[in-house]
Amino acid sequence: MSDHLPVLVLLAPLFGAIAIGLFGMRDHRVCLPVVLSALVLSLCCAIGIVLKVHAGGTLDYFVAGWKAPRGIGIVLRADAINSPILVVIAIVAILAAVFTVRHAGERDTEKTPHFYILFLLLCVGLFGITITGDAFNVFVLIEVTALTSYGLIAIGGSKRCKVAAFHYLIMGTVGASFYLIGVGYLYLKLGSLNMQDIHTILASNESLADSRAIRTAFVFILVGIWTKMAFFPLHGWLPNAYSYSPSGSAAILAPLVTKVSVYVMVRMMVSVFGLDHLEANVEWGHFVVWLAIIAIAAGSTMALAQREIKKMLCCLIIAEVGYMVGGAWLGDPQRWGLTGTVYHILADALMTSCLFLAAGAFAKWHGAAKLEDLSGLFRKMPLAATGFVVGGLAIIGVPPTCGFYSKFYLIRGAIEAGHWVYVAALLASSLVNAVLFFRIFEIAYFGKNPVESHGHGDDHGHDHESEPVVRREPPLHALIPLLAAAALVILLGLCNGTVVEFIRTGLIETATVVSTGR
Amino acid sequence: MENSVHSYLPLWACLASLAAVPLIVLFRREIFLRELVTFGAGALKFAFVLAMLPIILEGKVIVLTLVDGIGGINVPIAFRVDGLGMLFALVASSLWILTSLYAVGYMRGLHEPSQTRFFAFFALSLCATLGVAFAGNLFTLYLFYEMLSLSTWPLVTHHQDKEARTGGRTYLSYLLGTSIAFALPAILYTYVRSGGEVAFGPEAILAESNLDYWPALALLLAFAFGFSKAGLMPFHSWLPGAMVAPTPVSALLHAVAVVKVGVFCIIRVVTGVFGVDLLGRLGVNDVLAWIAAFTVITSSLIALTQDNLKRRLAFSTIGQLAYIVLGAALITKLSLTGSVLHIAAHAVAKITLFFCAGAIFVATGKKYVSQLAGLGRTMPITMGAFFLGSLGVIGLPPSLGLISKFHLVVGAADAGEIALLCVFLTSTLLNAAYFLPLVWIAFFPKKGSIPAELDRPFSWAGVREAPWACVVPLAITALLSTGLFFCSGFLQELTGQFIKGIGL
Amino acid sequence: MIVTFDIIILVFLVIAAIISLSVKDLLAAAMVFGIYGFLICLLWAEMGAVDVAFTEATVGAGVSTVLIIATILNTRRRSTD
Amino acid sequence: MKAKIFASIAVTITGAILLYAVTDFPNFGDPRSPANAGVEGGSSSASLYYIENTYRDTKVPNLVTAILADYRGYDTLFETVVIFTAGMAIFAILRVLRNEDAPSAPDPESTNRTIDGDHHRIIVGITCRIAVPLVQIFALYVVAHGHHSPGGGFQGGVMLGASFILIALSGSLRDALARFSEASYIRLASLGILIYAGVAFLPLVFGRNFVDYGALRGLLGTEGEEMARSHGIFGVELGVAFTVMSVMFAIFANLSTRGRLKGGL
Amino acid sequence: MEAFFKEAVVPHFNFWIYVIIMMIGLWSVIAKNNLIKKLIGLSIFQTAILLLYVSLGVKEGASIPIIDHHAAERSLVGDAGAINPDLIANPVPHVLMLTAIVVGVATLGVALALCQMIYKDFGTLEEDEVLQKIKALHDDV
Repeated sequence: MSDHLPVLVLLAPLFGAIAIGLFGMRDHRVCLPVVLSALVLSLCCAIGIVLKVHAGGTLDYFVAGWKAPRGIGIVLRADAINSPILVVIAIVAILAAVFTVRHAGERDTEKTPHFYILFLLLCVGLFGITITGDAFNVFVLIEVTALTSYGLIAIGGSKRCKVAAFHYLIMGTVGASFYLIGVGYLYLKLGSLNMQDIHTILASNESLADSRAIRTAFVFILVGIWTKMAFFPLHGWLPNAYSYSPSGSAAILAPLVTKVSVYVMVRMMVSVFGLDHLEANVEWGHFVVWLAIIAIAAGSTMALAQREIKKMLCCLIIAEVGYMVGGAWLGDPQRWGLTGTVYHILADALMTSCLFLAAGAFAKWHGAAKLEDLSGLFRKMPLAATGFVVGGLAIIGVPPTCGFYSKFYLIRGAIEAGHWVYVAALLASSLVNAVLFFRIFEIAYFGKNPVESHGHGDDHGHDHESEPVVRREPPLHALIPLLAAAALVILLGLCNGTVVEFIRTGLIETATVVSTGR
Repeated sequence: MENSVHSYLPLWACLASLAAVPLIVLFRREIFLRELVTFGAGALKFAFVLAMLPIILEGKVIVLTLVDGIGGINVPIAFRVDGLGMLFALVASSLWILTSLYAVGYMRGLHEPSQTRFFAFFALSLCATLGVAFAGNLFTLYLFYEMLSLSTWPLVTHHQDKEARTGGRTYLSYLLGTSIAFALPAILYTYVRSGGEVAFGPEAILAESNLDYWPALALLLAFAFGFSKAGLMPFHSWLPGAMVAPTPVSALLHAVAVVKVGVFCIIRVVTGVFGVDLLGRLGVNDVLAWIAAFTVITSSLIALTQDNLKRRLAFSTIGQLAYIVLGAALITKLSLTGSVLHIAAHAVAKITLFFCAGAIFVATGKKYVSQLAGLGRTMPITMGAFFLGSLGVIGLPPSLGLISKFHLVVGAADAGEIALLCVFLTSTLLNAAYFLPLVWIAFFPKKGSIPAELDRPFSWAGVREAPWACVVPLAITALLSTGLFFCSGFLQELTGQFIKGIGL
Repeated sequence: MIVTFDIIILVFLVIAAIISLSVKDLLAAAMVFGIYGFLICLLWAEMGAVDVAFTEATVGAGVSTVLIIATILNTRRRSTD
Repeated sequence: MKAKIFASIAVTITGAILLYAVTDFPNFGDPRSPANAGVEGGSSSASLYYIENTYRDTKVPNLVTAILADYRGYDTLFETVVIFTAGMAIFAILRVLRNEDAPSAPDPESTNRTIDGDHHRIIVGITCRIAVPLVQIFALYVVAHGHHSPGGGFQGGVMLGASFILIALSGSLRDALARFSEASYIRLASLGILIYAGVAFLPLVFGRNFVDYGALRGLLGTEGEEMARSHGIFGVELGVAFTVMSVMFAIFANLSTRGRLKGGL
Repeated sequence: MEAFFKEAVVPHFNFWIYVIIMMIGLWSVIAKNNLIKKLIGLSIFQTAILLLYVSLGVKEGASIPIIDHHAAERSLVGDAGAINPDLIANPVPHVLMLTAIVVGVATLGVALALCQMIYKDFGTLEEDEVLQKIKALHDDV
């Protein structure tokens, strides 16, 4: 069975969803075990893929067995770039699933099975996007992801989430359609949908690669994916969609959907259009990096203006997307920027997961939607607050969390590419993040209105203890994923060397594909 | 080429206090056990550090790579213990035990809240301090540096009132802000410039790179201001702000751990990143030296005007730190020796002074210099220790401060910087000016300047000292400061090993 | 494929699209949208894409229109634009 | 107004880029264009391969069906999943499970709550009652005959769904739901995907790749792998038809009653 | 002008129309105020993409992509001339567009469901009014 890991990784949640559809409607207790077992199975498969890729390089899986000629069937392709992302998707999904126990749909518990079906199908879509090697297949799976997202966002009870979902739907559909147009242009000029095939043709035919239609295709694919990942001028849907959705949905949507879109962009750059080709057109890269700088600045500025926790986190996502897009386009010869981007996909998924789990827990068990509501958090739920602190430190980029290392690789790439403004933007955004999070920590630690400073006399501190401090952590099913995410954030940081080494084998391998393609 | 030994001792020394954190939290209800854990961890830590001492004294270097780097891409978390790190670790870990004792007395004496958190973060910050001391490369250094900033924040803001919030805000925004804005880019630039090499070794990281004057200057200043724990002006104002912390915190962290980490980092940067040769060739160290000199004089002048005792001590600290930086910036053998020794000398002297300030506050609730008149009669041990401590800071015999200052002054002369020599001497006078009168009126108050009931001849019956747990540590540190004057041999040897290691 | 036929349908297609988007009565817009669906279905058939034409006839012209009408009847028929 | 200006700018830019590319296109209807015949340097064109070899590989004359369910069967699986997802998402969004919220105030403009305004539906009702079985039979034919003529699971499934919609439109939704209840359409939709995924998964049991129906030769007792593929395609189409039928009806039922499944248009 | 028309427009007539239809759709998605109108625009936008794909698979004078049994059987015995690829339309775009149509109707269904919910909550389907009412919600909180 181990040959079939690339397809099993997404079949597990698919069959899980079917099982819930068949048996879960009547007895809701079936849902959670099914979800967890399906996702754990996926996790095992994903780890298996990583191990196989580590041992034997890129893994091709020919669906329906159509191997030759290339491009008649659909091929799944696991390499060193996407296999770690599969693992992270599975992990984040498991954490979010555990978190949603007992408050899946929040409004109607009767909709629990539907929530979990959408949840699992979302995972199917994400796994599928990550592992596929076919440009059109990406579109279909993007739509699976998108439709499930709309459902997961709008399943909540609030009035605003419906409008947010509607806007997301419009933007998302237009984005996906743009992607489809791009793929259509590629097909029109090259007659192929297989990514590797397209890459070979483009690499061997310079004039074709520079033709107007192919350039337009690239532009449309990029704009489409940028819409999906909420890259700055196209970010409009994101803040509302993720902040008004139920916590359980946000815990899986916010960390994964944008990151997987970033991955699609990286995939398009690396194994469709080819890095050599992009590096030959430096001015494109510079232009996109400038856009990314604007995105970082805008995301950070917007985050400063927010008074709600989730909205602030959403604005941070926008800034983080800016990091990743910029890093991918730096075009430094050693590809450190790209390495940093891929590593940041992993890191940011975990960090965002940690933060959104925490925000969800605070909203549910502390009643905190706004920053001011967090006062007294450290006393009430110290462990949950610790998890949040770790997530925050990671976003700021404090070692040894993974956020530090991803920034480090990105900055290294920028320095080698000589893009000093990008470096400055990254550091400035780190500082803004520091301000943002320490503002929260301060509120959580001191309370909303700290007592007037009293002389350091003998009666010191008694007024604190006079008000009884009730320590009430969130229940275990919320606390464990949160702390696990926090631990993973640190673990990924500590293991950054191994992970990055692994990713780089992928990037170098694709480079060799180019040379054999010629 | 370098005589290195592989050993896990530095790791254990770091982990000793880290492991204490969960135990402290676990025993939050059993106060006695909790404090026992603190002492136990302190003793263990000290033992580990002591165990390394003979190895270092033999002229060897302990290295340990924790998270291994593959293919030289990533940056491992690595330890490397040399003379400098050893000396700093020795100072920090030994003084932690004393501070713990003092803290128990102080916190109990004032019925401070949240003592568990206090001790837990105290232990954590010590772990970070030793991590900095033993850091084997720039990234490990930065990691523990940030960890120290963050873990001391709850200590500084311990009282959780408005004043603490303001102080904490200043504290963190200066430390974190400068480290992200200056130190991190500097590290990254170094990393890129050196071709991915950031490990400290016998050879300086940038020794081979042909930096020009201006980039080198920018890099040096970025490091110097980025490690703003060293308190170089204009990034010094976090230090007085952080004095809102309980006194044990001020004592250990702001006389020993935090600020010394700052200067330690700068010495590391000067010797380990740039290397004496490169700096000497480019001459950028002069700029750093003059910034330090400016800080020395200015902070001493400000200290003269401060009435709050802890603030006066804080500004004195800023000045003394600048001594160390100045010594390092002169890059002569003698001045560096003085610089390193001054870490130890100032640590024991200043911690004594802080302990005294705290003890006075615990016993009498007084915190202003103007209130101290006649206190020598009721608190003779404390004020005696204060006197010894101030001798150490000023650099008068018998104290370790004399030895270190002597080296610094001679080093300045050696470097031919007569102007800087004058700075040292002027500042010594200023030091004397802000400490000695204080001691004088404490013991010999002017007639009528103090309440009548205090104005009587000294007798042991009138003594109202702070709790013994406060007094014993300060007596010990005062004696240490004096005693080390007589047996400073092993410190000088450690320093010598370090100087030899960097090839001077 | 017959070019004349092709061109005629395409022109009608554009007209249908414009009408469907400019009518203020949503029900009428939905009906014109249905017509648009049938026109495009014709176009597919004319271009040789029989399967697409079949699907478009059932889905695009049939079900989509019905769904839009169902929604309009459940909400409001008038629109400001 | 701002939206209109913005829209005009966006549309102009997009259109300009698209038209800029259009001039670079191969001529319309060119049989030798890259899409139709591949490019030099690439591997041989998939399109030509399909035209020349599909019948040999699968014994299915309708190329679209064969490609849809076999060569690109993986895509189609997710296409079915999209449909299923839409059904679930609409349920999650719209379905009212408690009778908590009072119906919103009747809108003066939409007083004509039913299409024909009144209850005299005899003619319509009877016509539809005659039409529905015919539609359903034709739909089954479309599903089954997809190998040889236009059609297949999607088209047939939509028609089957439409037949139930027709019942709901002509009579009332209650009649339609009596024949096809909520519990059963959700289950049938899941079952459809299960059939698809199951048929596609079976080859794994025989050690072959996903969707490789050729492996089912032994199981189906066919002569060669080609016929096994042909049968596999049929199985898959059946699954698609189930899902599409159920979901189409589900969407209509929910949309027409604002998720209450009571009343109807 | 005429040369341009002959070279750029006539051979690509379908593609020109596709761009026009798509722009009509896109414009109304952005500019229309009514949500249902937006959705109709979105559907038109999507059909324009179908038009692109199907157009690029068209072959002048070719037949539908269903193989005549006899020709197919002949091709199995190696009669090379039995199937002339130039005479059979390219099936790949058709396959892709079947998927796209289905995706389109699925999206439309979900969007209409959202519209109904928005109407239930806000009593209107005009975007500006909805946004105003949302702002009012903000003020309440």
